Amino acid sequence: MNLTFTAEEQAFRQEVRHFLETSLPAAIRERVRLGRRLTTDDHIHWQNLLGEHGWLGANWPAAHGGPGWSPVQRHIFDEECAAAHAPTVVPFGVNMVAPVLMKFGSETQQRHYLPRILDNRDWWCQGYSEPGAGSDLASLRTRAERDGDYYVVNGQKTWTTLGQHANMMFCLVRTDPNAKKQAGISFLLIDMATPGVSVRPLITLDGAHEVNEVFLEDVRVPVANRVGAEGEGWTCAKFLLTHERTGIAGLGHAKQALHHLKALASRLQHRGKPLLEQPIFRQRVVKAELELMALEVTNLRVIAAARDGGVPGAESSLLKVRGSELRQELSDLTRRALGPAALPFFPDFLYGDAELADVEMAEAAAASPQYFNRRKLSIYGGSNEIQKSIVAKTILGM
Amino acid sequence: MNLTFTAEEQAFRQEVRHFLETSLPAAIRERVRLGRRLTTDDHIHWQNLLGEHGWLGANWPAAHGGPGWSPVQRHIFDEECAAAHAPTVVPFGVNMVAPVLMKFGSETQQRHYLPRILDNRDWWCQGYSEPGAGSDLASLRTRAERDGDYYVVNGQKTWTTLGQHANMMFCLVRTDPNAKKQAGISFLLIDMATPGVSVRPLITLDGAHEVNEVFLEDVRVPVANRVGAEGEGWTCAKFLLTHERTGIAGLGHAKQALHHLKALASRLQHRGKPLLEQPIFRQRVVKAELELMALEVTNLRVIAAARDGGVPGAESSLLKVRGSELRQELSDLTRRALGPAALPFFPDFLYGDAELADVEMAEAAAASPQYFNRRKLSIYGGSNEIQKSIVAKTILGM
Amino acid sequence: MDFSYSDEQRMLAETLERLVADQPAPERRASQPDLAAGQCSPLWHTFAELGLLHMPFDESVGGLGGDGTDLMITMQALGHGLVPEPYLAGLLLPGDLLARLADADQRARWLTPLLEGEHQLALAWQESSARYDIHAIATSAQRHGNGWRLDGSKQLVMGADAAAAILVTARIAGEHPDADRLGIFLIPPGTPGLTRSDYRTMDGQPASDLILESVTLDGQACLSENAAAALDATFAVGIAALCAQAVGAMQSSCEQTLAFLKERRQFGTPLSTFQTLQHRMVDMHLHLEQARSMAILAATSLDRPAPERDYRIAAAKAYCGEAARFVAEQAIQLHGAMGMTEECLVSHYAKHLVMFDHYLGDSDYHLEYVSEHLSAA
Amino acid sequence: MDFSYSDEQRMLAETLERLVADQPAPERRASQPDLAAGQCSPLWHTFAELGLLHMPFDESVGGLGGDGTDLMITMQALGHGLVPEPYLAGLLLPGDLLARLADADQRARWLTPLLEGEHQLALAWQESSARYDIHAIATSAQRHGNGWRLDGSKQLVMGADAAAAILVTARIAGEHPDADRLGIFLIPPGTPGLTRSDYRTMDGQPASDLILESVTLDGQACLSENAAAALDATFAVGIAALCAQAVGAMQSSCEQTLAFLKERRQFGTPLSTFQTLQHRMVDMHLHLEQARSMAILAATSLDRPAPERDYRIAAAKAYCGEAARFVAEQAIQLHGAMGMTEECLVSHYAKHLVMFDHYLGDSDYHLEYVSEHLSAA
Repeated sequence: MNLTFTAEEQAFRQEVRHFLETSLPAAIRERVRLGRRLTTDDHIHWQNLLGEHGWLGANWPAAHGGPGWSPVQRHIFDEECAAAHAPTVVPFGVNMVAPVLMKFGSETQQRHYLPRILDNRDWWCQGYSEPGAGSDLASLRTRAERDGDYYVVNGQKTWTTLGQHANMMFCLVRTDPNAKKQAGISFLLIDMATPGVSVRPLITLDGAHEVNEVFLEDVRVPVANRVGAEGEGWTCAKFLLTHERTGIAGLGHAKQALHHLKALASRLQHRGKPLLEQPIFRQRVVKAELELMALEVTNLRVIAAARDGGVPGAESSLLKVRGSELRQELSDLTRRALGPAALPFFPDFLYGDAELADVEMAEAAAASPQYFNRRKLSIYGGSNEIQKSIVAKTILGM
Repeated sequence: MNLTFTAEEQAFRQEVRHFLETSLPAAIRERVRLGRRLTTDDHIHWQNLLGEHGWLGANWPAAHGGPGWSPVQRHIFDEECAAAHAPTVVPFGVNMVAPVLMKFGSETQQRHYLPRILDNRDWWCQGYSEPGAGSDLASLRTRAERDGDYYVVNGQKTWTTLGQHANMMFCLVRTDPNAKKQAGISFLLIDMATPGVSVRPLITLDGAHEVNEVFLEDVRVPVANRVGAEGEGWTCAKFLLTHERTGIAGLGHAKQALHHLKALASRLQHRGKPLLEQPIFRQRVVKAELELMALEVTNLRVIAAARDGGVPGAESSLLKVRGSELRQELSDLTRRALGPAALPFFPDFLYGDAELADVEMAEAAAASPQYFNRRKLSIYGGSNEIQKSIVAKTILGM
Repeated sequence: MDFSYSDEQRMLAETLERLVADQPAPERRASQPDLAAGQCSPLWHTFAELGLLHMPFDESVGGLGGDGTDLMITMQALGHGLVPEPYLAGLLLPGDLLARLADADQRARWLTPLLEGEHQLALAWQESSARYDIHAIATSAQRHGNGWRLDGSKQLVMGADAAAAILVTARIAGEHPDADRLGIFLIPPGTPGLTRSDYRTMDGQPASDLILESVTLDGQACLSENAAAALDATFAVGIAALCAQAVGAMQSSCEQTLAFLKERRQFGTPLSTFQTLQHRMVDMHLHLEQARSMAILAATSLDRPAPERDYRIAAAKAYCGEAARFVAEQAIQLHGAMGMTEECLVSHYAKHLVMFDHYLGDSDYHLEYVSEHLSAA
Repeated sequence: MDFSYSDEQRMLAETLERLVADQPAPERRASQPDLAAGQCSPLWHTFAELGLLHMPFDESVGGLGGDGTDLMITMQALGHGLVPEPYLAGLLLPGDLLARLADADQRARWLTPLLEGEHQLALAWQESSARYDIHAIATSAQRHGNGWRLDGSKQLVMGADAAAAILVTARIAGEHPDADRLGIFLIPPGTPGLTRSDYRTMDGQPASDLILESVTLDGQACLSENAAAALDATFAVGIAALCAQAVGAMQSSCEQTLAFLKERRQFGTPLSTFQTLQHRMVDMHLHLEQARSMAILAATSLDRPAPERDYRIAAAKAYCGEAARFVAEQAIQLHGAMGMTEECLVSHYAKHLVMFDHYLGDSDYHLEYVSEHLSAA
C-alpha cells in the first residue's frame, strides 16, 4: 500500500501544469481567480484550446477521440486545472450527454453529435428537474406524445444550468403516462431552436444568472432524436448517475479554496497580527485541513478502485456528502476571514465587465456571493439527504 | 421584562444556602462531590433531614405537606442543592408516584402512601420500561389478569433505577390484552416483597449498579393497589410525562459541572500554563459557557411561564434535548481536561468504601465513569430522538 | 424575573405586526429606488407618527424612554418582515450617540428632527484596517483655528446616501498627549473634502465608502473629544437591537420553512412527514429559541455596569451569529433549489441572517471577547 | 498509488480474522484473571507461532520486516475483535525502541525472547505532570559508579504486571551540560527501589504506577543516553498502530449497530426503517471511512522524513480520536439503554473508542501540533 503517484503520473502532472501555464489565457485565469463570471466566448475559447490539445473529452475512450486517461490521470488533470484557475469544462455535452450517446446512442447519433461536442459546435444543457419535484426525478410530468415521426413535447424543466447559452438540450420525458413511475420515461435530444421552446432566467440569491426554467409547448422532436428505446430513459439517467463520479468530491476545488483561504488569512490583519494566528480562526482552518486530508485519501481510494476495474457506486455518495460539506465550510471561512470587507456586493464587476479600482475590493468581491452559491453543492445532483438515503439503502442495506 | 430575582426570591436562596451549609453532612457532600455512590443510608439520612425541615416534597402543595413553593423557588432550590453537592432526592416516590396519587389515587391510597413517602418509610421504584420496547411505552407486554380481588401479574420490567433498594414499585401493566395499544393499560402499586418479584442487577458500562431488571411471576397484587380506573394507566403515565418538567434541563447540575471544569482546567497544567489558557481547550469551554447562558434563560422562560399558570408541554422536550447535550458535553470536557489521568478506573473507591491515598487520583476518579454514565441523559425518559419527534408533532404540527 | 410584555408592549408588538404585514414582500422590493439625500420613505413617516422614532430615546432628550425590551419588540418585528428602513443605522446608532454626547444646540439641530422623522443620520466608524474594532481609528482630527480638520477614510457607512449628516469617529491628534482620545464629528453631505461612493451590501442595504481630505469643520461639529465609553454604550444598544432583528428574521425563516415542508410533496407524501426533515426543523426551532433567549439577555442587560453588559452583549452576538447561520443554511437546504432563488422569500432572509454576522462584530470577534473575559470560576 | 493488499497481506488479514473470531467475546472476558509476571496467554503463543510477533520488526534484528500496512492489518483485526492481548504495549512499543537502540547483547537478552513470545516487556514514559508530552520527563538518571541511579515516578505503565522488564525513560542529569538528554533504561521487576501499584484502566487494560527510589542499575541497563529521536519514531509507529486498532473497533461498532437496527423493532417496524436512524448510521459509516483513510495515511507515512511523518501522524490521531468518539457515542445512542450495559458488546467497544483518545496524546494535543506546524500555503 502506498499513496505516492508513479513516475509516469508525476510526469503527466508536470505536462498538464506546463500546458496550463503556457496555454491558459491570463485574462480568463484572472476572471476565474476572482470568481467573475465567464462569457460564452471565454468558455468556448478555453474548450477549443483543450480540444486542439486532445484533452477536452477527458473521460472519453481513445476510440471516440478522448485521450484515454486513467482515473488517476483525470484526477491529476482536475487538480491542476483547479489550482491554475482554469475554467471548469461545461459538463453537459462532454461529460454527460456524450457518455450516454456512446453507451445507448445509435451510430448515426454518435457520428453526428460526438464530433460537434469535441469541437464545441453544440452547447448542451440538461432537462431533468421539474418544478416541485425536487430530488424525486421519477415523478416527472413533462410528456411526449407520439405523432408520426415526431414526439410532441409539453411540460416544464427547471434548474437548467447555463441553458441560456445552449442550442441543444437532453431531456427526460414521459412517453407512457400509464407506466409505473420510473418506466415510461424516454431520453430525448431537443434542438433549443425548435418552436415552442422558451427559456426564462432564474436569478439565484448571489445575483447570478446561472440556472433557468425551460418551457416546452407543443415542441415537435423527431423520433430519431430519442436515445435508446422508448421507455428506457430511466436506464440512461441511472447510467449517468453512477458514471465517472470519482471527481464528485471536488477535491481540486477544495484544495484551491483552502490554499486561497490560508493566503488570505495570512495577509489580513487582526489586532496587528495575521488573522491566521488568531486562535479561534486558526482552529477552524486546522479542522478544514484535517478534513481535506481525510477526504483526499478517501477520494484516492475510490479512484484507485475505479482504475483497478471497480465501479464506484454509492461510495461516490460519500464523496459528494463530505466534499460538499467541506467546500461549503471553506466558502464560509473565506467570507468570515474577510470580515466587514465581505459585505459590499458588486454584481456589475462579478457578472459583467465593470472594473473595481480598489484591488482589495476586487479580491474580496466574490467571497459572499460564492458562499451563497455554494449552498447548491448540497442540493443539486441529489441533495445530501438523498445521498445519505442512497448509502443507507445500497451500502448498508437498510 | 427582566431577568433578576425578586428580593424575596434572593432571600429564599440565602435561606436554602444557609440550610445546606449547616445541615448537609460533610461526608455525604464529599462523596457527592467526588462522584462516589451513596449508600441507602446516606440517601435516607439526607432525605430525612429535608423532610424534618419540610422541604422533601418540594413540588407538593401545602395541603399534602409540601412547602408550597413556586416554580421559581423550586428552581432556586435545585440550583443550590447542585452547587452544594447535596444528593439528588430519589425521585420515584416524592416526584413521580406522589403526584399521580394526588391526582388519581383514592383517599385511602393517599392517606396510606403519601405520609410514608414524606418520612422515607417507602423506597419506590418505577416499572415502566420493558426489554425490547425502548422508548415505545405503549407496546408493553406485562399482563395483569383479574382473579377475584387480585391481579395476577406476569412479565418483566427493566431499567428499574435503584430497584435493588426499593420496597414498592409503581408499574404499568396490560389489563386488557384486546384493547388498542395505549388503552387497556393500568397503573399498579406492587409491594416488592410479594412472592414472584425478583430483581436482577444490570451493570452499566461505568461499572455501576444503578439499574435492574425486575421479573414478575404470578405476582398477586390486590385490586385495591390499582391507581385510577382499570385501563386508565396511560392517562397516569402521560400526566407524569408533562408534570413538573421545568427542572428537566438539569441546569443546576450543568452549572456545577461547568464550575468544576473551569476550576480543574485552571489547576491542571499544560506546557507550563493552566490548561484553561490553551486556546483549543479554552474555546471548547467558551462554547459550553455560551450554551449554558442560553439554556439558563430558556429555562427561566419556561419556569416563569409555569409560575404564571402555563403548563410547559413540549417546551420541556427542548429543555431536555439541549440540557442533556450540554451536560454530556461538559462530562466530555472534564474527561478530556484530565488527560491521561482520566484512564485509571477505581470501582472500589467509586462504588464502595475503599479510599485512594492520592488526592489527585481521588479527584479524577469519577470523570470517565461519569462521562459514560451521562450517555443515559439522551436515552432515558424518552430518547432525544423521541423528544424531537414530540416537538415536531406537538409544537410544529408536522 | 419577568418575561411577559406590559400592556403597552403588547400594543407595540401588535401595531408593528400589522404595519409590517402591510409592507411589500422582500422578494418584490429588490430594485427599490434609492432615496435622495435627506428624503425619508413613507413608512418612515408612519414610524414617526406612531412614535417609533421617539421610542428608544430618553425622555430627557425628547424621547419616550423605551427600554431594551421595547427596542427588542420593535427590531424583532422589523426583522420578521425584513423591513428595509434603516431603523438601526439611520436612527438608533447616530441618535443614541447624540443623546449621550450632544449639547443642547446640537440636540436641537440634529436629534430633534431625527426623532420627528424629518431627517435620517448615519454613523461612520468602520475603517478598512480595523476589522471589527471600533476603537482602532486611523482617521485623524486636528485642531484648525476654532474648528477641526479631518483626514482619513471610512468604509461601509450604512445609509450615508440618505443622511442629513454623518457622525464620523476620528482620533484626535496633535495637541493632546493622550493618544487614545476618540472624537465624534458631524459632517453634512456636500462638505468640501468629503467624497462618497455608494453601493449595496450583499444583503441589499445601501452603504458608502467615504474619503475625507482636509475636511474642515467648525467647533460645533464636534460632539465629543472623548467618546470611547459612549461609543461602547451605543454599540451595546446596537448589537442588542441587531440580535433582536435576527431573531425576528430567524422566526420568519422557520415559519416559511415549516409551511413549505407541510405543503410540498415528494415521493408521494408531504416533505413534513420525512423524519430527518422533521428533526432538522426541530433543530432550527431549537436554535431560534436559544437565540431568542440570548437576545432577551442582551436587551435586559443594557442598563448593567459596562463590564457585565459588554460580556453579555458579546455572548449574545456570538451566539446569535452562529444560530442565524444555521437557520439560514437549513432554511435554504430544506427548501431545496427553490430556496436559492431570488423569487423565493426565504433566500432574502438567508442573506440577511448570514450577513448579520458581519455587522458590529462577527461571532469569532465576540467569542474572542468572551474568551478574554471568561471568569475562571 | 496502491490501496490493495499483497497476497501475503491478504493471507495475514484472513488468518487474523479467523483467529480473532475464535476468541471469547469481550463482554464475557470482563473478569479475566490477571497473568502473573512473565506469563503470556495461550493466544500470545499462537501469535508467536504465526510469526505475528516477528512481523513488525526489521529483518536485521530478527523480525520479518513488515511495513506499516502489515501493522495496520494486524491492529485493525485486533481492534475489530477487541482482543485484550497487549500487542501494542507489551510488544510493539518496547520492541520498536529496542530494535532502534539496543546493542547486540541487549537484543539477545531482551528483544529475541520478546519476538519468540517468551516474555513481554513494558514501556514507562507517562509522568503525572507531563500530560501527553513524552519529552517532559522529570525522572532522573544519575551516573552511579559504572552504572546508574534512577529516581522518580511513572504513571499508567501498560502491561507492567506481566513484563519481564520495563523500559523507563529518564532525564540524564548531572555530568552532562545538555539538559535535554533522554535516557532509556531496562528495569526488571523486583529491582530494589522499584515499587509498583497495579490497577485497570477505564477500558479494562492492566496498568501500573511505578515509584523509583534510588533504583541502581548496571551499565548494561542503559539502552541509550540520547533517545529523543528514537522515542519520536517509536511513538509514530505506536500511534499509527493505535489508529488502525481504533478503525477496527469502529468498524465492529458500526456492524453491531447496523445489525441491531435491522433486528430490533419499535412502534411496529424495524428501527432500521426510521430515516433519522438511517442517516445517523450513514454518518457513523462516513466517520469510519474517513478515519480509515487517516489510518492508511498514518501507516504509509512511517518511512517519511520525521517532520512530514509527525505532521501526518498527529493529524491522523486527532482525526481518529474525534471520529472514534462520534462512533462510540452514536453506537450507544442507537442501541438505546441496551448499549449502556456491560452485557452488550457495543459498550465495551465504546469504552475502548472513547478512551483511545487518552492514549499517546488526545485530539487536542495532536490538533495543537498540527496547528503549530500548519503550512500557511
